[in-house]
Amino acid sequence: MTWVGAVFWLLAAVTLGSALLVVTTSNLVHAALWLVVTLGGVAGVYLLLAAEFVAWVQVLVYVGAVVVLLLFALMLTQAPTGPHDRPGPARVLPAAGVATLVAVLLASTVVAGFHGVSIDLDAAVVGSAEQTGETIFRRWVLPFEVLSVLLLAALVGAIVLSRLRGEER
Amino acid sequence: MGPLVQAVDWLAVATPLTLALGAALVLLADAFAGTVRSGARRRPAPCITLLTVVVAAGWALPVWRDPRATFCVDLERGPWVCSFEADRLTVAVWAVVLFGTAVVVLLGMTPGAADRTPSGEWGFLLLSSAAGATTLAASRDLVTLVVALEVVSLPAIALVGLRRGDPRAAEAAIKLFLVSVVSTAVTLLGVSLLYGATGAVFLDGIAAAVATGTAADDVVVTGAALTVVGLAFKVAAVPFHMWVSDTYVGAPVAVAAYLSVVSKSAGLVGLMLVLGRGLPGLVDVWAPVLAVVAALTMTVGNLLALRQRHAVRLLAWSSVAQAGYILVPFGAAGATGSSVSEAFGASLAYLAVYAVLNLGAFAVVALVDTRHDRQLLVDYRGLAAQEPGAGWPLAFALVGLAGVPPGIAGLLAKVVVIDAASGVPWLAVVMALNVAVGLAYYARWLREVVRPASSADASTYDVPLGLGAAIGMTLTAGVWFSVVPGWLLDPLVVVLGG
Amino acid sequence: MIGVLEVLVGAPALFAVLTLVATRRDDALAVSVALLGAVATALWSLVAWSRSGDAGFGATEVDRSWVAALDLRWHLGWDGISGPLVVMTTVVLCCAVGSLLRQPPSGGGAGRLAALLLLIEAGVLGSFLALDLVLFFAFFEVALVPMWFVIDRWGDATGRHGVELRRKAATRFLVFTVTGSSLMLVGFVLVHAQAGTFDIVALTSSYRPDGPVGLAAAVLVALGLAVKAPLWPLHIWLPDAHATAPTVGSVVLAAVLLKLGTYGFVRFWLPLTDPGQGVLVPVVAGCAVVGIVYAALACLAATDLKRLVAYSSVGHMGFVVLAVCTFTTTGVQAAVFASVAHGLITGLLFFLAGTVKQRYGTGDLRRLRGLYGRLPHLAGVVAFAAMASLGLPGLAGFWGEMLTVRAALSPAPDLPRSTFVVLAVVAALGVILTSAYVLALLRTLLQGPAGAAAPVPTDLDEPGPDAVASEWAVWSPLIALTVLLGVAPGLLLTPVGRAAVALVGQG
Amino acid sequence: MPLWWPLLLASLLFALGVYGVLVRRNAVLVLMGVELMLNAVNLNLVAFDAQLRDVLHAGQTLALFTIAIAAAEIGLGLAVVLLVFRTHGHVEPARLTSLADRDVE
Amino acid sequence: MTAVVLCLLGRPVLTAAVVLAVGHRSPHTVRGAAVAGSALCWLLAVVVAGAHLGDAAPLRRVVVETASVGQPLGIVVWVDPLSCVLLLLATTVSLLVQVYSLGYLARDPRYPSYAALVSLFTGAMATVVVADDLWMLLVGWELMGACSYFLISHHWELPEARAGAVKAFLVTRTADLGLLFGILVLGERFGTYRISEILSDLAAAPPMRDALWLPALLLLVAVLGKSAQVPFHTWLPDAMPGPTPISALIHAATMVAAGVFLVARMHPLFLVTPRVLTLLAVLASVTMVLAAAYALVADDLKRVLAWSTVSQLAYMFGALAAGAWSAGVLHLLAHGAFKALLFLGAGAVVHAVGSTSLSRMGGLRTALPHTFAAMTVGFAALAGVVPLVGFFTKDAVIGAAWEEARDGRLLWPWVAWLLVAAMLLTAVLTVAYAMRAWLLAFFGPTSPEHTGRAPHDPPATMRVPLYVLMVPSVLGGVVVLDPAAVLGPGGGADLLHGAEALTTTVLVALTGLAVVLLWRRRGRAVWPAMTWPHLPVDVLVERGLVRPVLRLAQVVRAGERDVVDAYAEGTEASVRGVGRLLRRTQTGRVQSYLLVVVVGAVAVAVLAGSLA
Repeated sequence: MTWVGAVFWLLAAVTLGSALLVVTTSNLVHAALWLVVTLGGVAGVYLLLAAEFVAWVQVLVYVGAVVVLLLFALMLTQAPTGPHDRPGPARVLPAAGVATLVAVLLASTVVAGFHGVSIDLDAAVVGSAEQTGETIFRRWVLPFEVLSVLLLAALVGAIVLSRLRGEER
Repeated sequence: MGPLVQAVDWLAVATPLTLALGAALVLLADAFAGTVRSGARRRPAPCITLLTVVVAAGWALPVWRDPRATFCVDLERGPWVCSFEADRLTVAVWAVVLFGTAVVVLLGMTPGAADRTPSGEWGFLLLSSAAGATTLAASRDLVTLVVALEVVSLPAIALVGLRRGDPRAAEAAIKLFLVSVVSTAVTLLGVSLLYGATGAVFLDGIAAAVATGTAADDVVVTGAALTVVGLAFKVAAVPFHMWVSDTYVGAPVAVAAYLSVVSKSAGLVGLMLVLGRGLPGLVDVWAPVLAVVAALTMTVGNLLALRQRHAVRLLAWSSVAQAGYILVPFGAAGATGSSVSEAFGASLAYLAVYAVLNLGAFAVVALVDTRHDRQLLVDYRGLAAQEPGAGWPLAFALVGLAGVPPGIAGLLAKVVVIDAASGVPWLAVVMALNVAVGLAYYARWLREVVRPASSADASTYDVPLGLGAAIGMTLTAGVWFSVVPGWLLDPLVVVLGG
Repeated sequence: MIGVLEVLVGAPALFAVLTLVATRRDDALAVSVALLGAVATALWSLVAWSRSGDAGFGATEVDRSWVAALDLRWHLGWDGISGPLVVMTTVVLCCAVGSLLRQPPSGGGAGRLAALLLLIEAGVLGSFLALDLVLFFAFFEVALVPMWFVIDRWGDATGRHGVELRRKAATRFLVFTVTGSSLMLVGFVLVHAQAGTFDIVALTSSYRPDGPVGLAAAVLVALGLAVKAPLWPLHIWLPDAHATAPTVGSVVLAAVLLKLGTYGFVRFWLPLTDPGQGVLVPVVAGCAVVGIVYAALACLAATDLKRLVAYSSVGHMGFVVLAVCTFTTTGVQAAVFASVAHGLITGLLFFLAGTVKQRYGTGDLRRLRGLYGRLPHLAGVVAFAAMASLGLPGLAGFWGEMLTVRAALSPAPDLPRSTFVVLAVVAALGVILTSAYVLALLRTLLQGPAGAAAPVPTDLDEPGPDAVASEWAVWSPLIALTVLLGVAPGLLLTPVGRAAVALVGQG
Repeated sequence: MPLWWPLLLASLLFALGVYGVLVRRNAVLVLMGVELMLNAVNLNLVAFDAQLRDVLHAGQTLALFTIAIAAAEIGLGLAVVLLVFRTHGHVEPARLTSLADRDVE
Repeated sequence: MTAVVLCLLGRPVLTAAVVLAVGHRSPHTVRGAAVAGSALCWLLAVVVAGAHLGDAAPLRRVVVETASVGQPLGIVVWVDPLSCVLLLLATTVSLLVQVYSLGYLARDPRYPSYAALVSLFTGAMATVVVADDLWMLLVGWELMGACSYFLISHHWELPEARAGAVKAFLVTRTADLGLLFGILVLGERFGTYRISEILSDLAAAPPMRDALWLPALLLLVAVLGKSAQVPFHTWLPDAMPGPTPISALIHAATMVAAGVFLVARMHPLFLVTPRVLTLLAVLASVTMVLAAAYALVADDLKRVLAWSTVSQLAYMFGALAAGAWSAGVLHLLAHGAFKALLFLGAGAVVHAVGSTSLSRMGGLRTALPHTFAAMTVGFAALAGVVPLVGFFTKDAVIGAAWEEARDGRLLWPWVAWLLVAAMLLTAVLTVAYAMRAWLLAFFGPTSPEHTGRAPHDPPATMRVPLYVLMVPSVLGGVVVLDPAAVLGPGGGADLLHGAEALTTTVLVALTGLAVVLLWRRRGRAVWPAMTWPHLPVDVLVERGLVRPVLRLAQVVRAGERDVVDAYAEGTEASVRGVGRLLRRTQTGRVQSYLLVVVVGAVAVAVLAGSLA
């Protein structure tokens, strides 16, 4: 095992462990904080995989924006039932079963399908900001434009849904 | 390396572009009008929305005659591939989408709806979603396809919740939202696997990789299956159908109509592109799966609709069943030597007829909604006698959806679909049985509509202009397609299939 | 350019619209318009007959593309097989619409009812004349919704659960028929996949059913037609539909709509089926014969007049299907003749049943007695119709059944002869059972002592007037044609025979 | 690095996301499950991109777009959640059953 | 001549139509039309007979036929001497009955339908006898049955009339299936449905015995049914509640004799199938004795006559079975005359007494002298008293059977002897029951039950037919001397048989003497009124056929609801049930929807993977 392997598995352990806590911890705010750890772990893996720009975006957008939004949402919707979310076994068992099923299906597929294929990290072109930007504007203008419509639409949608409050009758 | 930014054929993208620009224009115009003439009832938003749709449709015409592609890249291996291709399949879907959007705009023009929804945002979201649908139909790579799919979905979610002070709309919105995002996540996972297995995101590239056997087969199949999920969710195919009735019932009627036609069309064309353009080599795999899905979809939809007393819920489940019929040609694609495009021609033909008839039904539902918002079937009692201008179009739409005369369009659409399924007789038989089940519940509604009016309900409706126009449009189209069915079916089945 | 046959199909539809328009003004006016339409259609059918000539599809054939996407052709033609049924249909519809003039339905809305009847007529005529499978299917379905309305809206809803039962009967009619026709459509597309055409003429001349798909197509088509005909055990929608339908509804349903099934058997099931393939044909024939006996037994135990007539239809249609299953010219002649005869006779019987029901307020055979004494003229016509129904030689009902037995004794060479001989004998025994229930009916309904067995409420003692002139006017065409065809079967057998040769070849 | 390492990680992450989506009672936490699923997707994309040495960088591009999509979804989703909170006073999807298919005979 | 025949066939239908149309509005017109129509028929029959009796060439003409594939159907007439004599018989009796009915049904409101049916019946009978096309024959044959049905139930308010009518129609119609299938098989064997062609084929080709037993047997079934022979013998006595003139016309002179006519018509066919003839002989033997025995004990005058008819028809069949064609036909004619006379006479008695029960008659010879004379002649002819017609024809029949027994050309020898023995025994029984009925009705003390009514002879309209019928009953025997003059070349020569004639005469005389002696000694008490409530055959049919069928019908009715309907109800219920189940899954809880989405996705992936 090289240092890459060691780092990867370390990150993987952190990511999975914190992800598990995200979905199991009963404290809502803790869940959000563990999510930050998970996202950070994933960003680390991106760096390992030479996707530098993606990793930064991950940290900025996700950790910086999404999680903050989520935290705000948690604060704003503090239900009378309290800050805890403890599902009963009637919810846990089917969910766990399905999740296991999904894990087995996906893992077996990818492991069987890509067994023996390896990533040549040395030859990989590092996805720097410049590199990625050029790719996007040379190759992916259309989805980028469409994405801008998406973001605008989501923004307007979010605003209009939030604004409805004031005009309630 | 070419120029820094890709060259664009503006005529090809004119339709989605018009819609997107129109969306922005509506938003601005409404905001401006809102500030200038605050409280005025006449707002420009609906008109601009409608105008945008018409202009977009106008751009589509030359493209139908002369299909074109743009946003192309040259791969090192193989020919140029394009992200955006406006071929005839695309334009046909555009037609359905634009017709649907136009009708939905008209449906949104009722005074009650206008009071409860901000009209500028309404127009903006609708046009954004329609822009997404038109882009989706033209997209030829998975990246654009997925993003466009989201552009269809997110504004639609906002539209569902866009009714002031209605907890049911909020409930509907969050349900649609959750199912939508989970489906999208699954689809994205599928896309990632497809990309990994074939090394391509362009549909043609995927097809080439599958054809040359360089792809990891099992991963491709799993990836394809997961990709289909998000699209099947939009089509409301079983088992991704469960959100349908909750959402349709909770949403404003116009939005339910939008979901049942435009959003469904988007999902359908996505399926056509991924399966037909990207994975034609795996037709032997996906056709049987979709045959099962189609059979389940129509059966479950019909069984759920069978004893409904709620008009919108009935239409919701009926739209699921109809989706099953639309998917039937997919299930029979490739069987006994028929080409995949033949099957898609049949699906599109059905989709077009379904869109017209279903919108017709929703238009009348929207009218009845202005008085009876509980939407029970008994609220339609005597509608034909009381308000012939609404009752008879509804009756026509229902018989058309059921596929019996005088709804010849619906009947022949079913013939087209069953004919396409002749290679998979069991599926054709299942469909035949489902048609019978379907007729049973359409007939129950029909009975209420055409029975003599009770004297208590004798007052007539005050038909808003928009609804009247919507009813007239759909009825005219339905009757026209019934009288001259070749006008619709020939281009779709022959041109696309041939 | 509109052809003779297009006018024939279009006229009832046009008059249906005119009738609907006229309803806004006055129901009586509307019915008059409808009657005018029905009579005009009947007369025009004679024109079409004279223009069509005797051989093949004659000069009136229309054939042009309608929907290229489906290979769907607008192909109409008149020959010896469709012609008699068309004429019969127009005559029965004249009678049915005419009867509304003086006997409006109990729920009102005679004009709309008449319009629906005309719509049904348009659909039925179109089906009889269609020479394209999908066109046939489309016309076949035209009659569906109007008939459903007729039952659902004007049906008999007396009794405790009357409305529910009526709805159930109407819905069952609808669902059964649509199930059948949809399956039939699947059969059509299987044929299309094999032969590449929906055109009946082309299929008749060149299609050879082949392999399991060919067999499956034949089975599906048979299923669809069997529902409509109806063939035992798919008949169960029929008694309820008849028992609840209004008089004209029953008349049209029995006399005309059932013929769509038998006509389909003759017109395209024969060419679509290879008699030697599998046991399909013997099984269908067997069901037909079981139906004959079963229906007769059901009639013996029936307690409702209209239900009895309905079951008798099942038996008669069994004869028709048995005849078709022989795959012989004689069989085709028998089938068409029996179809026409059944249309006339059962139409008459349902008119009579309606009159009895109207006079007495009930169709309960346990309570109706002694018509001979109270309403002798009506009773006489009932006796006549009953005799015609039991296949008395010299009346129209006989020849079809006789020819059926004759055909079954010498079926096509590919069919198991001994099986068909047995079927013929059993069918003939069914004739005896038919006689038995008809006689039992006459014995109680006409001759029985008034109020002997069951407690009879007073309303049965005052049945109202005997047959009136307007009723005679409705019945007499049917009576006259029943006698005419009974005495001169050749009028029908000759043209049918010629067309039959074209269909199944000499033999 | 073997390709299946990140893929396996992504698969497990996705499964955990699914678990979270299905099991959580609070809608916001359900959204977090969705985020996990999307991150798994991105992990896949980036891994494949690296393995394929894609000149178009489709994987990374799509990963970026997915992040944007996720942001848009979260933005709209939170608006919807707040809407529900305002109309219902809670954000538990399991308690939102007023639209269940019950209004039948 | 064809035109005359067609008029003959069409006229009764027209008459019937006129009579029904006029109906109750004008009783006199109805009666006039009915009688005039019958008279016209009779005249036409006379014209036809005049042209074709005896040696004249038969008339064969295709009037109309279907120009279609296969064997054509059509109206084809064939008039030969046999047709002529039966035409004469039918139209004559029909005319007389119409005249008689003027009196008998003078005040009956149902007269119009009655007259119409009689007229229609005559047409049907004429159709049968002149038909060359077997289908045409079948039409007439069954139409007769239908007319018979309606006429038996003329007094439909009587339960026994209703029951008898249904029984008559059902039994004969069942047997008629034999005719239907017989015709079909004949058509198949000979390639034609023309009787004349079949017969000429038979004459030309060597007998195909094996091939023809089936159609012969099938025809025989129909014949036995129509002529009320064992095992179909029970319907005729039960048909007696019909008006008495109808009994005379249909159930004595014509319709029941149509069976004999058919055997006579198709005699060449039977001649090449001796096994069928043998069967016929056996059945005829059994029938004649059995029926005569029933006649001997029956209390009802009309039933006595009905059983007598059955017995006499069996004589005719015996003759035909023995190969004696002309003897059989002549006995048919003779029987037609004297049995019609007897029935009309009985009608006069019934008219006078108001009952058909012999036990309620007695000593009527003074009150009804005309009737008494007529009945006496009739009974004497029936009994075969020299020199009445019955003597000659019965002698011809017995003689023919005797010859057959001696020579053994057709029948198995012991069957022929059985036939002869049965004929002789029946001759004795005939005398006995004829005298019994005669004595009970007209002699002895007057029945106490009708003392108040003062019975009297019927009006002239009813008397004239009696006289007319007495003529052939007395003088008809002359025909036997030269049958060829009437029946043409097939009639054969002198049919008198000296030895047999002597034997029968002696037997008749002895029996008559014995009966008279017994009567002298014991009076009415000789014959205690015996009523056989149910014939064994009837019981068998009732228990073995009718009840099971009715039970089966109930089973079908119940099964329709509970079994056959079950598939529809079951489908409906299961569809609804599945729908309800599915609706249960629509809980509104979005996460359960999501669960299904994920599971569905996995399922789709697994399914696709398994197909790859």
